[in-house]
Amino acid sequence: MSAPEVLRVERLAIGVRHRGGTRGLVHGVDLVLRRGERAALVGESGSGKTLTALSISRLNPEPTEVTGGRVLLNGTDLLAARERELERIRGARLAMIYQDPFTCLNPVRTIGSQLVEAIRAHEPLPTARARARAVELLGEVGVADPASRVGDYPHQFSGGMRQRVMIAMAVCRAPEVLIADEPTTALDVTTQARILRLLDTLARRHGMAVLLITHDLAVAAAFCRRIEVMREGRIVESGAVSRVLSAPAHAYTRQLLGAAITLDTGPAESGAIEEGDPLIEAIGLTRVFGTGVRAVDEVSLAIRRGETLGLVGESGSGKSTLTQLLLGLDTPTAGRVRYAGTPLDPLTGADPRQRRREMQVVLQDPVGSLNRRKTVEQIVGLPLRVHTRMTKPARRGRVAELLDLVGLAATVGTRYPRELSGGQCQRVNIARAIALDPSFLVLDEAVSAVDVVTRARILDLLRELQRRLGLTYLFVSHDLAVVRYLAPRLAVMHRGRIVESGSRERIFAEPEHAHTRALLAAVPRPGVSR
Amino acid sequence: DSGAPTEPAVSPTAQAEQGPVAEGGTLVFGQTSGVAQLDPNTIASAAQTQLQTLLWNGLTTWAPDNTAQPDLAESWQHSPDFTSWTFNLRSGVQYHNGKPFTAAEAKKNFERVLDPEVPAQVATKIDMVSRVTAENDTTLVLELERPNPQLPAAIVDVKMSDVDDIANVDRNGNGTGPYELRAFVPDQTVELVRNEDYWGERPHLDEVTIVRYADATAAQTAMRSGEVDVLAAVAPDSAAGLATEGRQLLTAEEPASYVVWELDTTSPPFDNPVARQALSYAADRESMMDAGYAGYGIATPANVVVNPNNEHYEQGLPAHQFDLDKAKELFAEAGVTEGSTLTFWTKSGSDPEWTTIGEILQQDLAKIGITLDIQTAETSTWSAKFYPQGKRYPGTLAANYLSFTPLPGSYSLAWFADQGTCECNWSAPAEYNQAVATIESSAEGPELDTAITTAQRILNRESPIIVVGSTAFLSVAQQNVRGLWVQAEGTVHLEEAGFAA
Amino acid sequence: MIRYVLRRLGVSALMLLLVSILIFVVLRLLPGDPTVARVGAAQNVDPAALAALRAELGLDDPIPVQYWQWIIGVLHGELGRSYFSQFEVEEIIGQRLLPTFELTLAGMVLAVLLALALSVLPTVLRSRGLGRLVDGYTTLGMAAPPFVLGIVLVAIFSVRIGILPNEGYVAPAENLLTNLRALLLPALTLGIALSAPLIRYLRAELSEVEGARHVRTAVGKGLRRRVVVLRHILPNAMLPALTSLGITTGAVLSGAVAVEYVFRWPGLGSLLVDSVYKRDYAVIQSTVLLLAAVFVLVNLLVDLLYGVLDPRLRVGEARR
Amino acid sequence: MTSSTSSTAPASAGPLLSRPAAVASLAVLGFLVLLAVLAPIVLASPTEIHPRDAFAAPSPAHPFGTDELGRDLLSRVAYGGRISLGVAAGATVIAMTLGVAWGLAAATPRWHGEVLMRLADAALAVPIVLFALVFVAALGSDLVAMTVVAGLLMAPLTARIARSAVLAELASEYVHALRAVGVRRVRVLFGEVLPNAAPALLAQASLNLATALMLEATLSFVGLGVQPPDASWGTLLDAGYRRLYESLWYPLLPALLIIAAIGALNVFGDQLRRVLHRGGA
Ligand SMILES: Nc1ncnc2c1ncn2[C@@H]1O[C@H](COP(=O)(O)OP(=O)(O)OP(=O)(O)O)[C@@H](O)[C@H]1O
Ligand SMILES: Nc1ncnc2c1ncn2[C@@H]1O[C@H](COP(=O)(O)OP(=O)(O)OP(=O)(O)O)[C@@H](O)[C@H]1O
Ligand SMILES: [Mg+2]
Ligand SMILES: [Mg+2]
Ligand code: NI
Repeated sequence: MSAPEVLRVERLAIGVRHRGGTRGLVHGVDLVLRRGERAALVGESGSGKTLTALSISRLNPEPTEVTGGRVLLNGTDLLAARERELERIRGARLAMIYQDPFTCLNPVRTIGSQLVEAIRAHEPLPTARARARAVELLGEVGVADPASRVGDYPHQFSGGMRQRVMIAMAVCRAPEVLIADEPTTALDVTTQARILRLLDTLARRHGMAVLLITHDLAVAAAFCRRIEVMREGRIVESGAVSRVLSAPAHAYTRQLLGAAITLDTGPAESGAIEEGDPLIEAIGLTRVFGTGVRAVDEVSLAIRRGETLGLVGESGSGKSTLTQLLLGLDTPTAGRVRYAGTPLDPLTGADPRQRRREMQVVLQDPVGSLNRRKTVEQIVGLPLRVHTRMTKPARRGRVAELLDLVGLAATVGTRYPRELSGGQCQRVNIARAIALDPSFLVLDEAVSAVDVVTRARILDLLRELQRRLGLTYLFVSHDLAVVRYLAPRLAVMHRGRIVESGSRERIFAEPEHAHTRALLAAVPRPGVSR
Repeated sequence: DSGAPTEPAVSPTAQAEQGPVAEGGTLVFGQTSGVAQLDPNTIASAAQTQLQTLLWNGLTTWAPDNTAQPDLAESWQHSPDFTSWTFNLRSGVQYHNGKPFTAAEAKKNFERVLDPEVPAQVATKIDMVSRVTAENDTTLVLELERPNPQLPAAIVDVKMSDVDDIANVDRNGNGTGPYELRAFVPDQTVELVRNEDYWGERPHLDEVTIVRYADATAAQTAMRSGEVDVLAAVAPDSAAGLATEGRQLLTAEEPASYVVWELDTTSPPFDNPVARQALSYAADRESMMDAGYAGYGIATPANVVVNPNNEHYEQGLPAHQFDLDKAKELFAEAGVTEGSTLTFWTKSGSDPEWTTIGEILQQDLAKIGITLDIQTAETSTWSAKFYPQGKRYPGTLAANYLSFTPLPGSYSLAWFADQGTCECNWSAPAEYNQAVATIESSAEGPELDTAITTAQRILNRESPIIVVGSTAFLSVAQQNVRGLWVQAEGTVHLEEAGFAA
Repeated sequence: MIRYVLRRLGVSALMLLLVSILIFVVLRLLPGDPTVARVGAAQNVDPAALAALRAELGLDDPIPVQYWQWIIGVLHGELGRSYFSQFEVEEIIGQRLLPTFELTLAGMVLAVLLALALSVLPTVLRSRGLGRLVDGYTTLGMAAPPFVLGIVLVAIFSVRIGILPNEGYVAPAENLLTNLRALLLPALTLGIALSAPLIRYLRAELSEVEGARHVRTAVGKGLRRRVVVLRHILPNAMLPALTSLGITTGAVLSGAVAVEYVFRWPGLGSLLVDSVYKRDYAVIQSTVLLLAAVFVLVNLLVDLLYGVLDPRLRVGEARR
Repeated sequence: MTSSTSSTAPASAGPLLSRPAAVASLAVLGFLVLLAVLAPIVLASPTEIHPRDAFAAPSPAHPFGTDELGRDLLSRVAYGGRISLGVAAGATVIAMTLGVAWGLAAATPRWHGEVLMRLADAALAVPIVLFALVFVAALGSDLVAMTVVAGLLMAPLTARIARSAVLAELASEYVHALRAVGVRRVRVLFGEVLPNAAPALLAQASLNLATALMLEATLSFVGLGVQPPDASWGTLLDAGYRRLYESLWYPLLPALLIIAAIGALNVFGDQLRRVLHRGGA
């Protein structure tokens, strides 16, 4: 434990400017990272993890501001440093992986150019060499066929792929300190393992210190030596992972541990599945993009009323594209979708409005899916306004109820999306999706960014809804434990195809496809007994 | 608001300063309307008249004293009854394209002008010509169906061009004049260079460029910055300010232009001479000349298109002195009672003075309970309302500006007669037509004087149009410009211009 | 892509047809008469001669016949003859094309350069003071009518200081230096007038993009402020500004009229206005068609460019 | 969670009034409006002529001198404001109503959207001056004609701006989400997209007001002004411009007021847009 300190955060306080004053969000956080050390920051969604991380390199968004404390990088106070100096430090000595991979890349420039830029930012490498390095990096983070994808634009990448681009960007200079804000939320377990390995190698080789923000205690346990638990803007417990996870001191930590879902957790009991025609049915769905990428390839599947189908597969395998096709938000290159027996076609459909009401979705991009100029209350209230004749007060009440259901305080209602944390945005999306008691709900990585306590609460809510209303779910997630917990039937996607499907028992017990086996093998388990 | 009329701050002259003239140089002549085409016998705008003596010659030309002087004709004789005229033409004259100019060429030009299909303005001045004969290369005989003692003056504006090639006149400006065409961009510039083969005295300037400014302020700016040497038709109220720093203010010796309000004498209320008279009495001409023309104009309370300084002006005409009470009375008599509305029809974008004097009338009429509705329209719409002759425009005063040749030239008076083209649609009494016929056919003498007096008396009494004042175009030349002079209707003669040596 | 371009071309052609009909009909509905204007409101032309002139110019034919003759001529590259001068319309337009092209191009380039410099600089320097100054400039630039602006510049540079000519177009082939000197003031006037709205637009977009998350990423990479602005803020902000630039061409052509007027610049703008005053339909209709064609073409280019520059809009790839 | 109340509703006047620039522009606009409203009470008659006092220099009786007929320039300009501001407001209302409806209709991906857009393009392709001249000649000159003409002239551009703003919004992810939620297209357009496009539209409205003032000046220049003896800022500027060298005062005052009004409008529009923007990132 004698490695030198590289990063020291002292009594960091962050607030948001508000009506002439400031309202505190983070209240005096202390953190220390030594050379090569890896620490995890876990905690409640909305507790201030991202803000803390951003403030370290002074990238906290307007109108938040650091109201006190110091951030010392090798003894220099970053909070007092000149902008010019920060430019030299950022990316080179202190790098960051951002939580929201969808909006963090410049949409009008290619992945390659953005990577090259990061590589060349602090060293005048010839462009050709930087480009070669970019391709290499993409390969290292597991993007297939990196040489041909380096010229793609962000929107042509899947959520997980974008996250990996960001990771590549952050590690390209092997910084002294890496702050990784939920770097694997959108990644399947195999890719997650690969990324963690990559970070591990870098940390060892270059003595890189890593602050890992995550909701996944298993990941924290597997990767980190120390852990900090955060709640409501304060660090409530900190210490060695082994100690904290085995003998938690704070009630909240205990709560966290109790709520974690692992492969050992007993699956939730599921509601009755109706016999008869499937509610939704895909026949030979294919989607080929202009770039030639065959994202969905001859996929056929059927989901019955009241059923929960878990869709898993590695990042970029076509899960999101498939959900878009099922919902009629994208047009298939070939194949058909039938919903409750009628073809899903905007022109021939019987009552598209009614069907829309029945089919709801939580998109993978939690921030972008929210109208940035509307308050949460307006966003959640909109489906009610459109589809029901509720009075304004009634709607208000229902919105408050919905927010409460997903674990958000009623006061969140008056805020705008950019004033929310990642997990809070995700929950707003869920609240909106369930507002109308739909019959079919697509959840694309819907709980990936929330802490385990909240997640457990939401999963309970989903189950409860299904029980009460006979809801049908398509649950897309990289978190196999969660999928196993919730979905009695699973489909595994690989390179645009469904390579395997069946009951959870069968798939987890005797996976047929090599890819499925690889997935299962990669699931991290908390290496500590409780 | 009465008192002595304002004296103009700077008095204009008709001739530029005299003195030795250098050879060479380029003179830039600016004006605010553009030259749209070059055919000298079918002129499209007043702007074009600048070219009349530069590119072209007629058989005769104007002298500063408003007499016709020899030009391509060296001399002429007429029969005692003025019905046959023989012109002796110069020999050895060539068009710019090298083709010799002969009597046969002159005949072609006359015949073209007289062709009813050709919209030649000068046609009405020579419509008594019945036969044109080229006796030999240098003798041209014009035979008239009515006597015309003023014929040499009437043909000044029949300019000689190569009629056989008239289809290309915009490209070559073919004439016999002292300058020839180098370039022509319609409405923008006409560039002329010295005609080295000119039959007359060698022109002083190497080049003359006629340029067009879109608005008076831009033109004034150019004058002040020295970009332009001569600026034509400057607004009266800016003349004094511009004629400083040695710049010369020029205007005609005896202006023969008038600010008028044309009326439709065939529709009510102005079909009644009393209404027209009432209007004439309601016009505060002095104030209008002051406010609209900065004192560079003479009020014409006699309501005739004759400059009060002209020797033929009838001094004894009853003046329609500004008198609102009388106007009110006369209006009432003609059925224009309190609460009536009249329309003042004027141009927008140019000639703002017209609107200014309209506003004075508006104020005065308001005092006697009559509303004057001032309406402005751009030039084409403006002219289409009352032009050509025969249009009906009841209750409307069409502001206009008329240019004539001074008396004893018959044109100003003939314009009102039955064969004239006055847009007032006035059917002149027989006595008036008689008088005009006499003026047209008489040489100097008591007969002519009486006829002129008679015509003026009838105009004063009948007031077919309202003549507000006699004004003239004002031009400004830089200090070093020499040899310019201004013709009665305003054209600046550049043919002998040059720069001070 | 090819199909898209072809379709856009077809649509553009159709649009021009629309413009041609529109302008043709509108013109003939105007009060005023070309023949009257042709002979001037001279006080003495026989109405018979006017009638003869009307017949000669083909103004007596029914409107559809006149239109047909014109449009057939246009397709053959023959635009007819001016009612006034004897020049063919294509020759008249030819005389005026180069000056207008020169002026508008110079004005546009100046405007874009000014706009880029003045909008980017305060952003790069994060200088509020400079930003205010630029805002003041745009406010003034947008508020001052071009002819006022022109006169002010002339008053300063030509009359007061006397270093620049305020007028006098000389063909570049004749004397390039004089041409450029004469071009300076009118181009500056046009440039200033056009830059103001562009700057306003750009600055608004810049401040919007400034807050985007990808900018945070760029800053986090440790890029210099200049690089962040030039590569991550400006390109994204310029996309919407591009459309406004396309639309601006119309304004440029209109604005050129005023500028051409004040500076005695023999361009298409003043040709158009003069021709309207004279009711020289032959010249108006073809000039308008030409200007419309330029406008359509520029906007077509902008649209295509937009598709090229914004990968999300590249045809056939967007998820809709 | 301890997180408590948060941002205020975007449209309230509070944040606007806390911005000095907004207050200053409002003050200027307020002053101009007040000047126009109070003109009859405090100022001399704008139409009474005294030809002998033409082009008088500023004096206590005529703080900004007199015009070519000896009328008090200050009161002419003050009265002119009533006309100019009225025309600008009227024209903007026309342009915004027509333009936004047009732009929204044109934002549909169907063929009629395309046709509508091309129509706007066609209108934009013809230089504004030409249309102005044509309208002048066809409609004659009066206040209503001028308002309508200015409004019509600005409509196509407004339509294009409205359309592109709407299209940009339609392309964003939240619209995707809304469509998934099953919100009807019309509702998305009017309830979500349009309010989001409001900053762009507001900016356009303020631009339109400014343009209308400018157009008013331009139309006066080509002759579609108000009829004498009334005068708008545009006609006064025009008249003054023609007499620039006789009396510098003449064009100065209307020019200053036009510039002040347009400037204040632009600044105010900008501030309004920024305040509304608080609601977005
Ligand atoms: N720009 C902002 N303006 C106002 N409040 C904000 C802003 N950004 C974040 N907040 C608030 O600050 C608190 C902390 O947010 P932060 O993003 O740090 O949470 P987090 O711990 O990262 O949560 P999650 O796990 O859900 O991402 C939250 O309550 C959030 O609503
Ligand atoms: N608009 C697009 N244009 C081109 N290629 C696309 C586009 N959208 C997605 N792709 C490609 O399609 C493939 C599947 O993407 P999809 O988003 O469906 O993956 P996913 O399974 O949801 O992955 P993740 O778990 O990372 O979100 C990827 O290779 C991606 O790059
Ligand atoms: Mg976070
Ligand atoms: Mg996905
Ligand atoms: Ni809380």
